[in-house]
Amino acid sequence: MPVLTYLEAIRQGIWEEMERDDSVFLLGEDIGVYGGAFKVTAGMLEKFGADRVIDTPISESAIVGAAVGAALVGMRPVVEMQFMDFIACGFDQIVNMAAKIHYRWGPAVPMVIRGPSGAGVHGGPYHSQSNEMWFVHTPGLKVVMPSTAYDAKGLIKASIRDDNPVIFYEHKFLYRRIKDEVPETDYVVPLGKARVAREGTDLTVITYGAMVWTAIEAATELEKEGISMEVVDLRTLLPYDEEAVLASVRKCSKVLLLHEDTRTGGMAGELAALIGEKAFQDLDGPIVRVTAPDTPVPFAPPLEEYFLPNAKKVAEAARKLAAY
Amino acid sequence: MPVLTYLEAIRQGIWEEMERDDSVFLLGEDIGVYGGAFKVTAGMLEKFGADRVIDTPISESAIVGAAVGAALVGMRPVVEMQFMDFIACGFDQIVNMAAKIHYRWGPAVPMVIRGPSGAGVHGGPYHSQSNEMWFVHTPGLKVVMPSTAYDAKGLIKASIRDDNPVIFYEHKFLYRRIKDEVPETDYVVPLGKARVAREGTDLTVITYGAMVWTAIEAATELEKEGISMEVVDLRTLLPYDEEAVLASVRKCSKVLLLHEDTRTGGMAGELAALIGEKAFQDLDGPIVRVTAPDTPVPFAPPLEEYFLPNAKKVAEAARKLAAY
Amino acid sequence: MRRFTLRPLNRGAALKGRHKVDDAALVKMLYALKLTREAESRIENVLYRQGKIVGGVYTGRGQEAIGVGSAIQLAEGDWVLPSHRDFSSFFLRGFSLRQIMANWMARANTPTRGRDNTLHLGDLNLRVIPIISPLGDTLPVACGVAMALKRRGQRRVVLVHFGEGTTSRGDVHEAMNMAAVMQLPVVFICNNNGYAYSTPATQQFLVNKLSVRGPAYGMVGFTVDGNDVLAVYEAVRHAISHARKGLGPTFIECKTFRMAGHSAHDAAEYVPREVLEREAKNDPIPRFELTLLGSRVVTHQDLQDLEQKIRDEIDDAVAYAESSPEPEGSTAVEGVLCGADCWWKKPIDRDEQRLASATASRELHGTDD
Amino acid sequence: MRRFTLRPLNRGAALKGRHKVDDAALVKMLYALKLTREAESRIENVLYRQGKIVGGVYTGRGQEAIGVGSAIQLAEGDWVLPSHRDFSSFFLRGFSLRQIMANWMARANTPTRGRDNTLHLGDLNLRVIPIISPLGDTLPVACGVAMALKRRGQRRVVLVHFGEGTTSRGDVHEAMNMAAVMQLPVVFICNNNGYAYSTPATQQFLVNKLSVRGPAYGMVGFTVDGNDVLAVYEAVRHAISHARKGLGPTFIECKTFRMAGHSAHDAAEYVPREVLEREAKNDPIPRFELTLLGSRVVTHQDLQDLEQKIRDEIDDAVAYAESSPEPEGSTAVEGVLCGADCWWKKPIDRDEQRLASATASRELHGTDD
Ligand SMILES: Cc1ncc(C[n+]2csc(CCOP(=O)(O)OP(=O)(O)O)c2C)c(N)n1
Ligand SMILES: Cc1ncc(C[n+]2csc(CCOP(=O)(O)OP(=O)(O)O)c2C)c(N)n1
Ligand SMILES: [Mg+2]
Ligand SMILES: [Mg+2]
Repeated sequence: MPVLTYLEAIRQGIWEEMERDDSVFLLGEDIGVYGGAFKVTAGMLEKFGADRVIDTPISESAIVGAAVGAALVGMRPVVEMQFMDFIACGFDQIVNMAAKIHYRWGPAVPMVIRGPSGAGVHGGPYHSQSNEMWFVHTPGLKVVMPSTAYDAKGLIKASIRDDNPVIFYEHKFLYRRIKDEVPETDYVVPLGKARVAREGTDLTVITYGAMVWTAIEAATELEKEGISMEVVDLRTLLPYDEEAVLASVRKCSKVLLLHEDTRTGGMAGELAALIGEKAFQDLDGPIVRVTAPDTPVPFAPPLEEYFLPNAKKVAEAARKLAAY
Repeated sequence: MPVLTYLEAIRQGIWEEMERDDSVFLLGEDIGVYGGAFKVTAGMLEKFGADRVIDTPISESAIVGAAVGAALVGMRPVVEMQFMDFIACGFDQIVNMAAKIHYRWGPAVPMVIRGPSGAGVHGGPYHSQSNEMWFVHTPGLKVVMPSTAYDAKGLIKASIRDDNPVIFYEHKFLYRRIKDEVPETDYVVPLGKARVAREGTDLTVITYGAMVWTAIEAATELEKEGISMEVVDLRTLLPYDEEAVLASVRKCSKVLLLHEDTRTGGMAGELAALIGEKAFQDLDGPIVRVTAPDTPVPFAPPLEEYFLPNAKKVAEAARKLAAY
Repeated sequence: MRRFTLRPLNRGAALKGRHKVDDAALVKMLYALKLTREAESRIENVLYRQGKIVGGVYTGRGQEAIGVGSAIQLAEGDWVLPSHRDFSSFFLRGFSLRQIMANWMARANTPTRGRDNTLHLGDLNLRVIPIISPLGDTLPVACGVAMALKRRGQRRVVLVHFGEGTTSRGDVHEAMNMAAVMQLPVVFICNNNGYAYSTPATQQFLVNKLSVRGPAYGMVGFTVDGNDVLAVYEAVRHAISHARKGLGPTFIECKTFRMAGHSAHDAAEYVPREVLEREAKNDPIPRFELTLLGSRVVTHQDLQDLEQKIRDEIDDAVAYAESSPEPEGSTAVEGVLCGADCWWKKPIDRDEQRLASATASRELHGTDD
Repeated sequence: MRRFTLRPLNRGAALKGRHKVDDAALVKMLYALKLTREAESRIENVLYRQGKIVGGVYTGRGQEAIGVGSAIQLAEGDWVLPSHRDFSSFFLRGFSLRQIMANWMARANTPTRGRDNTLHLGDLNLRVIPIISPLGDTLPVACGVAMALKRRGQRRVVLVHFGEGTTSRGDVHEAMNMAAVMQLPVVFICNNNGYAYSTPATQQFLVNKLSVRGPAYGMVGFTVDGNDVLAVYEAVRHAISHARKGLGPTFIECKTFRMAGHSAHDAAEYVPREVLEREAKNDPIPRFELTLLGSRVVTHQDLQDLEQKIRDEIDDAVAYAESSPEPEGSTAVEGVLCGADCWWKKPIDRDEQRLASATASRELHGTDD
């Protein structure tokens, strides 16, 4: 099987869907001639033409709104945000227009908004944000974040085929760092299904995105100390896989919630509530969060390093919890 | 002491701050001649002049951005959103500009964005939203929601005096329904401090905004059945009063988390994580959420009623939890 | 039937052509105008006061000619995104009065199933995409619809309506610029009714004619008398034909007046009395009646008959709405996501609507296009 | 010293006046131009390649005349909100080269304390409010600053810079409209450098001259040669004096060219070679040098001395930055909220900056204003 980077896997997934379904088209800034700031859409203009790979003005709100309009009349637009940080500029169209149409009057709104998010590359406060929770808290959307190349392809394809607006977070730190065997065949990874990224028994860490790798690194470290940590990769944040989360918590009885996003109001809270309500009896220890602190993402490497969760911090928290 | 409605208390608070501090001024749509869609700013144009009560074009993003600019040069702008639903149109300026300036390069950004939120008046999906969590998840902001007239005045005054951008949610259902004795003297209710709205011992419900009244109604009902339910009113959602939450949970050992906002990614999650981590040993039962379901706010009365938490739903959940 | 010749309404401007509208279309316009006025009056002045309307009431009193003069020209495959006061667009696109009325009463058998209010009514079959409250949000959506139509090589157009106050929103700018640079078949129809809630247009922008905004994006801009249904018709006709030829968007400012408060609870005391009195004389409906009477397209008897017919239709719609069921509370949680159980795919009562739609489009094909 | 007479640069347009700029100011402009070019070259071509710069690098190569021709005219109480390529504005407002350089290297002793990157440098004492990455966001902020200045009755102005691509953002529209309708003392300075990242201006908007956007809001709009520092000076001078008189905002489009990739990692292969070659001949710095040499304001020896001085200053700044400490990781969590422990209130190394500021403003007072 060919080995692809996370980025190439996304490209291949979009490419295949463009080939498969003529109603799929791309909208975004610098995605055509330039192939996108990170080159995710490289080659697509040449292959699919300017009709289907549309370079837009710098108008995030109109881009999202236009995607909604096109989706309403039967297209499947895929929007690129040059950085997910700028999704804030198209926010209203996402939460008020796209998310609510189906509920309000029925039509499907099949569209994807995708782009790079996350820190670790010294991008500073505006090229590093994790802002998935705004959308996890918006009924009517789906929110997806792959951690592997295999999933990246399977999830982008599933997202494009989905009949709802999907916010698809690509972690820029993984773009070229993560490689995987990725089948050339047509497969999807279903939305709403988590996966166990690593089996364990003593405690489980529920996470997603780049932090899956951090968790695995910590688990590998902990294994040497005789602590067996399971790693659950949510893959889809909305709707998230309650069953998989609860199953892992029931199995391990101790749970660590990990994300790169800031703490207050983060995904860990949502999971804590689920677990506190539905797996309370199964818990043998406190529900522990490992997250970024409540600050903007700082720029300078020492600051960013302090800000980001890493394997050391995860292992420390896990050791304490395991010993509880 | 004069009895004021929640709305009048807010008006009085703003009025007093305008009198006290010349740098306070108002920006918003229809707030001058008309006195605001809900008449919160009625009389202010006449009293303080068009220099300080500025009717703007329908430009939420520019309104917020302008408030930031004015705040940077020493003013204390108070922005009205005609409905908090439309804050989505000024979202980027709030989360990317206002919230991050102090962290990034130091200045104080003393400004308030206030307006009516919440459901219960058949306003439909766009005049009923509770969208506080977007901001609770944005480091650099403060988020406030009073439930009583007394607090409304004290909190709006504290918000205006605060050196940070404060998002101030007024619950429109309470505007004219809630009355209180409100001192004419100058007082503030400090941000970041919760209050026990009703003492209890068997379980506690942590909530805020209009749901405080729902909780009290349920508690009154439960009292007849011999169940003693404490009600904690958060008042400030960011930064929220961890100590007060934990104290009440420790005291009652059972906790119910209640909000009008939708469930996934709501405030209850954040509180569940705090409690699950820091009060795990004190818990004698699962952490239970009573919230609106994950849907837009529906319009028709039977739908809206089904959507909203009410005393009956709270009491039911509380009974189950008390019996656990 | 005699033909009625449109006056060239914007002398010297780009509106040079003359165009004939047949009597049937003229009568249909009058019908739509009067029906809109009467239905909205019933809603605001009767049903609302009786407590039968759920939520707030916004009407288009005084500006009905804009929706009528534009929607009447649409072919079946064209799209419209009405403003929050564009009752007539819904009607002319084929929504039944019954459904519209039922939605004002928050009933279950409407396109929103009681989930959304006022004129937030959409139907893909009728090619109407409803407004949402955040003003200006429909303009980018109109661009997206137009992109799709253009890509398919369909010579279809998209009309989008909005108020002068809405022009201050960033989305309006982004959409107009995008439509221009991509040469999309969109007609931007701005109703300048003098006020945005209590805010006069003079506090909204500094320009006298909003139509200057057109050239700022490289598109044609017109300012027309929005209280003259034929002036609107003529401007929109040019814009539609321009768009169908692939020549891109047009911006049309229709000067009009909001002959009511912002909503039913607003007495509009901020509007100077002289302005109200002056504008009362400029009511588009009597103006058009006089035109049609004067040119003998209709008689006084015709008008009386029409009024009776309209009253009957409204009575019927009100009765239908009042006897319609409210939605079941528990349906509130259905259909948030579109999936296997997608509520949209379940049949709802659309028969009437389809019928009306078919009729409307048949009639429309009578007009030159 | 001789006086240098500005050519009337935009014949027939609103720029009618002639204005004298004294030699000292002319030399200062040349100094700022050359320093900007040289410092940015060092950053992009040397330090970045050496891995000493943290994060991406955006420079203003080719468009330095816009920042210089405008910032040079500001009085101490005026404000500027530079674009992401406006190095010269920072320098002319009194930021020390050392601080700017230290920020490119993510050091602790900068106004951002290493928290933000590139030219996201702000200082209230120097009256510079930095850009944030979401393009266009500073324009509404500029309006708010202007509102406050206006309310205080101060005859101060606010300059805000942005690229032609940025004009597509809704915030730009909302701000320009607001500034016009409220008659705020803002000068909107758009640098049209032909590209927004890889997107040519022709795909950004359909108009030839962005200055038509001015009248669309009821404000004056100019298009000037942005590679002619004196043309920029003249247009901005008019706009500033207009604003100081309380006559409201002006929109100035400065036509220029981005003589580099979007950022250091972009080879800009999408720019046609002929365009690059043509534009290379239009470099604003040699043009201005020739002007000053021709009118004998400077000699070749002066230029050499100036270049040496600039190299020395940059060497000093680089050495300073390299020897500056990185921030302590744990400070990342400080000062999210402004409270008792507000980090802003703690002293940071501003002395140098103040000094520079005082010097700059003293020099500025030498120029006619
Ligand atoms: C983004 C946004 N801000 C504010 C409002 C509240 N609001 C509803 S209608 C209205 C006035 C609209 O004026 P205009 O666009 O002229 O339309 P008109 O009501 O006059 O038809 C306002 C401010 C809103 N719906 N959306
Ligand atoms: C809202 C937003 N969208 C996209 C970007 C990514 N981006 C950074 S610079 C740039 C091009 C800006 O073009 P222009 O305004 O012409 O300024 P220039 O870079 O040419 O000076 C883009 C698209 C951004 N920073 N903000
Ligand atoms: Mg209006
Ligand atoms: Mg540019």
